[in-house]
Amino acid sequence: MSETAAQPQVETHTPKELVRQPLVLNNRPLGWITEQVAGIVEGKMPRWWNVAFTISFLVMMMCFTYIGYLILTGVGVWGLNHPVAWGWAIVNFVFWIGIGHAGTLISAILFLLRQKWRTSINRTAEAMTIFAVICAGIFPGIHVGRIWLAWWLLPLPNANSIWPQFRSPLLWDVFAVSTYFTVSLLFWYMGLIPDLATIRDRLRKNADKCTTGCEKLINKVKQYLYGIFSMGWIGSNRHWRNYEKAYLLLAGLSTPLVLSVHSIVSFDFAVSQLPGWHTTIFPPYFVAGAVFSGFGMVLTLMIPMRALFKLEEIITVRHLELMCKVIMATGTIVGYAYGMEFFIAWYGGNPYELYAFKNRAFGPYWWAYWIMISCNVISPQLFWFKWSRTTPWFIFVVSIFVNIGMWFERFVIVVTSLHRDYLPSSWGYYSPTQVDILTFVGTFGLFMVLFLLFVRYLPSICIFEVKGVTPQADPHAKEGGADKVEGGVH
Amino acid sequence: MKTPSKTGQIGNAAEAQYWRSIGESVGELEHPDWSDREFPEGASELSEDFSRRDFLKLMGASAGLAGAGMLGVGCRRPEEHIVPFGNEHSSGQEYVHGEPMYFATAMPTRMGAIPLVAESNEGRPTKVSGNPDCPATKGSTDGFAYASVLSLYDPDRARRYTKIGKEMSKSDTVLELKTLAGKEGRTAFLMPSANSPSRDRLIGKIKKRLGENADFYVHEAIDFCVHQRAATQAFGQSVVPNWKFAKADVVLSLDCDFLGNEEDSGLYASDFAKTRKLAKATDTMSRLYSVEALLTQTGANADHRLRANALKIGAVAVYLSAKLGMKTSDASEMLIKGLTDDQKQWLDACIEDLKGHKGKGLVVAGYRQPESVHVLVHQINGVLGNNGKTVEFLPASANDFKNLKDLSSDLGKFERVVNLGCNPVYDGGSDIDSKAIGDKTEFRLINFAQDESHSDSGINAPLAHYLESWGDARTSDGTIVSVQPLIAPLFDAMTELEVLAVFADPEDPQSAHTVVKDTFSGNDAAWQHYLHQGYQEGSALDPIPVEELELSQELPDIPYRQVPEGSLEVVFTRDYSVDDGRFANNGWCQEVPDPINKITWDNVMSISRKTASERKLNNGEMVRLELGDYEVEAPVWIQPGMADNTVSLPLGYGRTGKLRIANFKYEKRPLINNEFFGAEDVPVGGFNAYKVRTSGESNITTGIKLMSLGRTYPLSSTQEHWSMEGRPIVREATLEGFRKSEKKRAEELDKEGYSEKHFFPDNMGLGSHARNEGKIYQHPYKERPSLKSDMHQWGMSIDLNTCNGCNACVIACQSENNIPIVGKEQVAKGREMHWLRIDRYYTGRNHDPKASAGRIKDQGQNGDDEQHTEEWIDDPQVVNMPMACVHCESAPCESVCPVNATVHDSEGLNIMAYNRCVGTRYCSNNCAWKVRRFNYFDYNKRPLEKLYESPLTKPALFLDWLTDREKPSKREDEWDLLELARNPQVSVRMRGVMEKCDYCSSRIQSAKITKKVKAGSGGDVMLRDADLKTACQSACSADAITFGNLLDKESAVVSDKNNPRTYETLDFLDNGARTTYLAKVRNPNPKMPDAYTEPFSSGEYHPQEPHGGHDDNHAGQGKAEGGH
Amino acid sequence: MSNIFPKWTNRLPLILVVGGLVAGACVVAGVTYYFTPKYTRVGYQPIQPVSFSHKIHAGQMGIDCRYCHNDVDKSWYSNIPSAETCMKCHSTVLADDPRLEPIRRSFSENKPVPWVQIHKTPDYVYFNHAVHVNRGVSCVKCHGNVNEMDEVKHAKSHSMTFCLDCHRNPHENVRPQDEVFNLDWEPSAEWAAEREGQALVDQMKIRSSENCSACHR
Amino acid sequence: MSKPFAIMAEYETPAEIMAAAKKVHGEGYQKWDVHSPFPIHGMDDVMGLDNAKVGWFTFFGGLTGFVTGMVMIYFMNKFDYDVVVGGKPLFSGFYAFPVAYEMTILLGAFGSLGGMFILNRLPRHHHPLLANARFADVTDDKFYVVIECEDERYDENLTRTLLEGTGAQHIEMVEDAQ
Repeated sequence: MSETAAQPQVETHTPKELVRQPLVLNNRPLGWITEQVAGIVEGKMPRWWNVAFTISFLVMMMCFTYIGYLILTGVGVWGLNHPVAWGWAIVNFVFWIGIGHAGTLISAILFLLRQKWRTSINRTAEAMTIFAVICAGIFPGIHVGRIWLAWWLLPLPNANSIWPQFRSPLLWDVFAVSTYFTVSLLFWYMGLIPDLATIRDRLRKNADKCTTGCEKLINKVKQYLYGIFSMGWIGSNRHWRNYEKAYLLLAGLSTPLVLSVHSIVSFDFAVSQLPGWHTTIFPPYFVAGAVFSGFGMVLTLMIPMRALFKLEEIITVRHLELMCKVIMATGTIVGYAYGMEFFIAWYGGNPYELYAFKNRAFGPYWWAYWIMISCNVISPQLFWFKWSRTTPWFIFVVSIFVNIGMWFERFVIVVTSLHRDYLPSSWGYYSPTQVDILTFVGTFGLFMVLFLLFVRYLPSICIFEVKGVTPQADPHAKEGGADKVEGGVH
Repeated sequence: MKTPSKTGQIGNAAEAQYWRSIGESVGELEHPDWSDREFPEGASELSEDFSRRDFLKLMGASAGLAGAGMLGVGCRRPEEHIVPFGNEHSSGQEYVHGEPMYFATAMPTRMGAIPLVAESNEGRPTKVSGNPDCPATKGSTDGFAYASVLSLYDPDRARRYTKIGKEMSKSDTVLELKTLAGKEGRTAFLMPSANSPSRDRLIGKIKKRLGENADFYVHEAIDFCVHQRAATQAFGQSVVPNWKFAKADVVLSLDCDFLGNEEDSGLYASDFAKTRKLAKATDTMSRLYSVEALLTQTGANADHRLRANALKIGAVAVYLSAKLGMKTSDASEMLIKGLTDDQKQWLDACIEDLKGHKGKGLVVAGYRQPESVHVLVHQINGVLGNNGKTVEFLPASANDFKNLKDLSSDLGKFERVVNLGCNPVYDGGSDIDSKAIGDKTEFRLINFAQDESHSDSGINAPLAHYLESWGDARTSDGTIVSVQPLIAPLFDAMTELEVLAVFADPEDPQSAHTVVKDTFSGNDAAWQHYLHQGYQEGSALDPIPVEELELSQELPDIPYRQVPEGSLEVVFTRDYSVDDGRFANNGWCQEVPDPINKITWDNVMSISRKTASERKLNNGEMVRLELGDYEVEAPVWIQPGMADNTVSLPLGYGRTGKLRIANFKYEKRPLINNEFFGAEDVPVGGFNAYKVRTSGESNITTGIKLMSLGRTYPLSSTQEHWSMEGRPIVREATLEGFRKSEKKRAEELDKEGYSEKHFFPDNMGLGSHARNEGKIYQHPYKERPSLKSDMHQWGMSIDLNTCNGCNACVIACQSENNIPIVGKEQVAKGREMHWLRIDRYYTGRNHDPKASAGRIKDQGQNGDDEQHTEEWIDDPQVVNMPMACVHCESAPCESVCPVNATVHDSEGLNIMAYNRCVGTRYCSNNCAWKVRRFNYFDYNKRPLEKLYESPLTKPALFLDWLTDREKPSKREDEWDLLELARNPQVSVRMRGVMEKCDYCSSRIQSAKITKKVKAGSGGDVMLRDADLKTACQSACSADAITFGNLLDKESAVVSDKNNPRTYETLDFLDNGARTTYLAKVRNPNPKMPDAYTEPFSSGEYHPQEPHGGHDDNHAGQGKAEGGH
Repeated sequence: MSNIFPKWTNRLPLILVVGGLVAGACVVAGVTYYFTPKYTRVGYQPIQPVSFSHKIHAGQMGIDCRYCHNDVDKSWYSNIPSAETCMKCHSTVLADDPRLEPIRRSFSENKPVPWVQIHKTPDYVYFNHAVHVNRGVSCVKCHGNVNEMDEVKHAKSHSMTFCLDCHRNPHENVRPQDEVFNLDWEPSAEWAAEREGQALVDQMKIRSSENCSACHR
Repeated sequence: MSKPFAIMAEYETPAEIMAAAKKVHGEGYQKWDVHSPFPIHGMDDVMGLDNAKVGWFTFFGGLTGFVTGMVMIYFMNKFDYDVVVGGKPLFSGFYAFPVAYEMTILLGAFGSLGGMFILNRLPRHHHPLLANARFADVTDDKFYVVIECEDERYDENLTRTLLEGTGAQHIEMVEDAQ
């Protein structure tokens, strides 16, 4: 995609429809951006934040209560049984991991592709990634029968001389998910350093304005905290040079990481020999699905956020539209994958495989399958229409559908494949219990608590990067080289 | 992970409430920390030469050493000397602490006994198996025998002597009993049926002493004595028939479930199986015809099966006799008219076959049929020349006991009743005034503390289990077997013989031991020998030569009874799982799936599809069944293969006494439910069919009314789907097909046509065949040969032709491997723990699974919802397949385990190291056979109703938990008893751990150790067939399971693997299963109207073209013409 | 306005990194040493109710192990002798010694002597004494030189690693069957040179079993 | 007590500071720097800085990760305790790859971030510039050229003149408070 800076004098010569919307509307000065974003962190939180936080916190506590019950009682409190030994826990794990993919994808892949529109959304998306991975990480942990021994999955030397078994995709998962979490955290943190410095400096400037002792103390504590985490950043160009290089390298590492993580998650299924799981298309299909669901979740979070914090000029409709296009593209890939699975099941001539797919669509879980198809394949096709890509409330609704559909996709894969496999004698049926359902609901509480804390205490938009893509950031602007920075195909 | 006690343990008298600990002197043993032991342990008893004192100290020392007991359970040794069974395990050895001992004993049954070898660990009987040396049965058993061990430790067993509700001691009770025996007035003895020489002798003595003042009544709800009565009637002298299925080439069963719920079914299964084993194409096999109303195990294994109402069986017999040229009467013409033309044609062809096998055929009638039908069958066998050949007649003592109905009418004549273990209130029948009998009962031996007949009037005395009793019995061939106790009665209970001995001689009653010894009447050495081997040599009765028998030629009077138009007939039947209710409080029996309908924890009223649709009844629907003045509410089960207009009511359920397994109740759980909100009530325990059953010859009756109650009853079935879906899982051929050329046979049996052909595995799954060729990597056995043992490679072969689905292996496995029961609700969720299950599939003529595959089949509460409306289930063929871990060489479960908890050992075993398992359950998902079982809860620790409990659901538990973290999950008081049934050789798995069949790894290890200890520094350490049997293998009367060392060319398993019928399930997955199956072969008679050229499963199967695609339906012959 | 962080904080990161590495190394070393059976089990030497000396009985007097532990070659379990066994000699020898009072009391009152257990395998391990001592594995391999101990102590770690060390290298650990109960036997120079151990392994057909199923079932 | 640390000139736009940096570089200063709220495209060339060295850290981090992963798996699953698992080879690069790959990325990422910190001599919480009130705008919307007093070419007057010639709004000395 190419982007053209919209200079007034150029505009007159360019057909209107070819003119790109600027990434920050209304030609705002740099200081305005700082004020706008850092202001959220410094200001008092609105009432809705407190309400939302309280609710989220309670929901999160419910989640922990159910997890406590699970650990004290046994995995049997879930609806699992013998053909279906993995249920909601694994569905939720894959679901959250999938959501966690948009963040790093937006940050890393779009960075490598020089998609400058990423700057307004990458911070939030990365935060979402980290929180989603936290939510995801809970499930494989608690789903094991003896959670207190889960550390046996780590390759630690021990007096038993026994090691983990590295042929297991679950162990790959351990490495992939923990690496993904760590690298995402590093990547996110690295991006935060200059912005934390911004807040540190603003606190420094505002220290004099503090009147009461309490305010002064808070200012001081915050200065220390933001100071420590900003690592003494002074915006030096010699630092920027290494910083940008490191950021580029991290992006370069994160991109294959993103692709590998969901590929490895898909190996949990693809490496098995279960009809419906044993499918070579899974890695790309899962990655596309992850991107799809991740962007869905980014939109779900960002549309209310930009309205609530009045960030429409930074997170513009153009940003939303571009994300809708990604959703449409990945949704189509996912739809293709669904079709391809069926085709191969038929063409491959394995009756077990064919039955597994027939059973998905027309077996006892037909409803899950058709919810998945409607939400994942049909609903994103609405984005062919410009109106639907540019109407935030509508996008919001579709993004919710995408989230639902992607959850059901994992449900369909995990449960319908397991419940009827090779021997009809062991066929069964799985339905979740209260504990299954409310634990999953509870993770949304955890997610929202983390997210609300994030918007409360950290700049939710990458200030320095947004500044970097404004027209006035172009050092050649006054020398007439307007197009050099923003324009051109990279 | 905890194991059952390995160290012997001394009891603490202060805490052992149910029985005295071993010597009161050690009772005060200190009680230090025992937190890491899971449950108390029994101390041992000894063989004779071991000094009691030394033993006590030994036990004490080990107790102190190990840290002493949590809850003392000292099992007293019996006072009389018992003699260990002589086999290689312990032959001639003294008691060695920690090593199991084996004793020969026998489980008495109604008409005989099953000779057993019982294993005792530290004084606790933990496992039985058939006594292979006993010529009467040669080791055959049934599932009930295996389950009986658990009944010994039943926490609901009676444990107190009471008089009018007041507790007293055993010695006082004996005094009371002596007084009773000396009292004036007539005494009626109400006894269960038994075939015991000692009992007969005592009865004789009592009759002699009391004369008219004593009369004996025998009550059994299921009356197997009909065989003897009918034979006696037919031959005019007291004889009992003894079927010799091993000699029969053609068998016709008239409602006779000799493979299932006839007594001695284990023996019959064993004999019958001998005629069904095919090692090569030229071998012959027998043919089984079955005419029956219910789908029984026998019918399920029949080559030809005719559905007929149970009432019509008499007509069938009459028709056959007419066809054989026996004289008929007008009445018989009437009967014959009741048969349809189809039925007549079927019978015509069948009788031709029987005629062609004179002297080699056998017609048998089942216990449900009236005496007259049995008499006619004897006559038919007479005409066919079978008497004396395939059925022998043994002399029998006249069985002239009166029954409960007689007692009820004679009651006025008696001053008192002495009840020796009957429960007439429960199973007496609806027309018996059991209460009146109960009121007159002055002494009763009670099995359960509070069963239905419980009353505080008179004296109650706990009845001893056979594993704690002295006794004897005659098996069906007359062999006298000894019943010797392995453990002193847990609750100081009494045996029947002890009570009778008091009545025989109130002045100086003999002990049961003396009674039995006196009956034996041999010298001490002979007695020792008798106890040692468990049977009296040469005591088998000689059959009466057929020439000496005079067969009555008079046509028996078979009543003309028809199912009235628009009505239904009712068939009461012995339940496959709980017998007549005697095993209802046995968790293993409750949880073992019914061999036919696979339902656990409940009985169901089975009806046919057609009857159900006529009456608009759904599967699981509750109906009220009215029969005369009586009624019962029962769930409907649409059973494939049921005769139309027949209703079956299995007996033995619906217990109302304080039997906490049979009468199990789930606590309401406010927080956690399967349904999202709202507590679900899960009723357990079935319905009591005795409520509508009258006494006497009342197994079949008519005149019922059914009324739907409009609600559905939740049933827990272990197999919800009936069809094999056209998959080549159980492979079958007709005998003719099997005899075709090898190539043809391969085509017929190798169903996974699109995969590499290895129907005839070139070398039996030894990991050395072509499996590795053309692959990018080598099997590690090849890559590093040191990882593969060159001495032992284990393998198993299961013969689907002889397996009849009897479940004995399932219970034996449960007993051997400490497999917990999980309760009805958990079974409903699909969490049963049986390592070995028996899959049962129905296949239908002209059934095309493809036609219905992919149709929306909603999941009902009781399984897949639409299968029971499909027509093909009316006359299905049935296949059974025992399924446990098949020990794949390239095991898919192993490669997905992240912690190396399930791996291969060098001998080809797929091992579960429980203590390494973290419980990801991935292995289960990746197992194509779904044979892995996960401990979703602490099934071994928690009572069934408390599985979902935690401090978070019951805050009071939180305080307990703070003080004692084990407490919330501890069993309560007497439930600990059940833990004594555990096998100390196998770990007890905790929650969160996966488990599965390990080929009885503990037995393999024990056998290897025994062999190595014997070998010393020598090298004779390779195990042979004789050294080792798996639990299921030793349980299989039909000899369907062979297990052994594949590297031992002389082992049975190697020859089975070379059997042309061998195939591997799901072989296209190329996992290399070590358990292979021998394909089932059916032997249809081509002249029969329902003949088939290939088994129905072949018709369902649609061969798949290698390249898949469009028109792949042209191969398989006899494929379905359109679906339904 | 001034720096809120003093100048020394600039050195802090390096200190933290180095300090963290050192601390981590210490923790690893500590856990490896203190939290493994080699430390937690070896040396355990409880006070027994009777100060029975293996050194005197097994060492100086040369009583065979099996005189008291008479089931060791028959059962998985090596029994602790009852007081009766002690009294076989001590009814005459040291018949009135006050140190033997618990034994005499046990003998007369039928009460066990509360010995304290020293060697204990977890419940999930099925160790079998009989198969080891009948197949050339000496007591000393697992219990150390008990014949030199006054009070018995835990001499070897009995960790899974410990078991595996022997199971992986049987030829280094077997001895002639008649030397099994001779705790002082040491392989001679020729023994090693002649590869006698390997010969024994071959003769007895010992397979070095690292199978899980060998011990866990 | 404090001593002069550097001379600092403030600019409003990237273009201004670009020009200024060009001049300062042209004068041959070594110990000087440009401070900006965001990285300015082309500034490295103007300042005459060569390619950043972070990549080496990433490379060696990643290499370590990959080798560690492979060796660890070889050691654990083939060398130290060889167990027959699922008929799969004792060691194969295929099954070891996912883990080794993740380790590559993990240690590569540590290398990148760590390398950045090491090369930048960060974290450095105490810095004379951080004590400067005016400099606080560097993370907002102002641009600075800072020439350290320790530079060989530094001369208080000449340098100030030079900076004044670049059109700086504001020039001041930064003190290093001890």
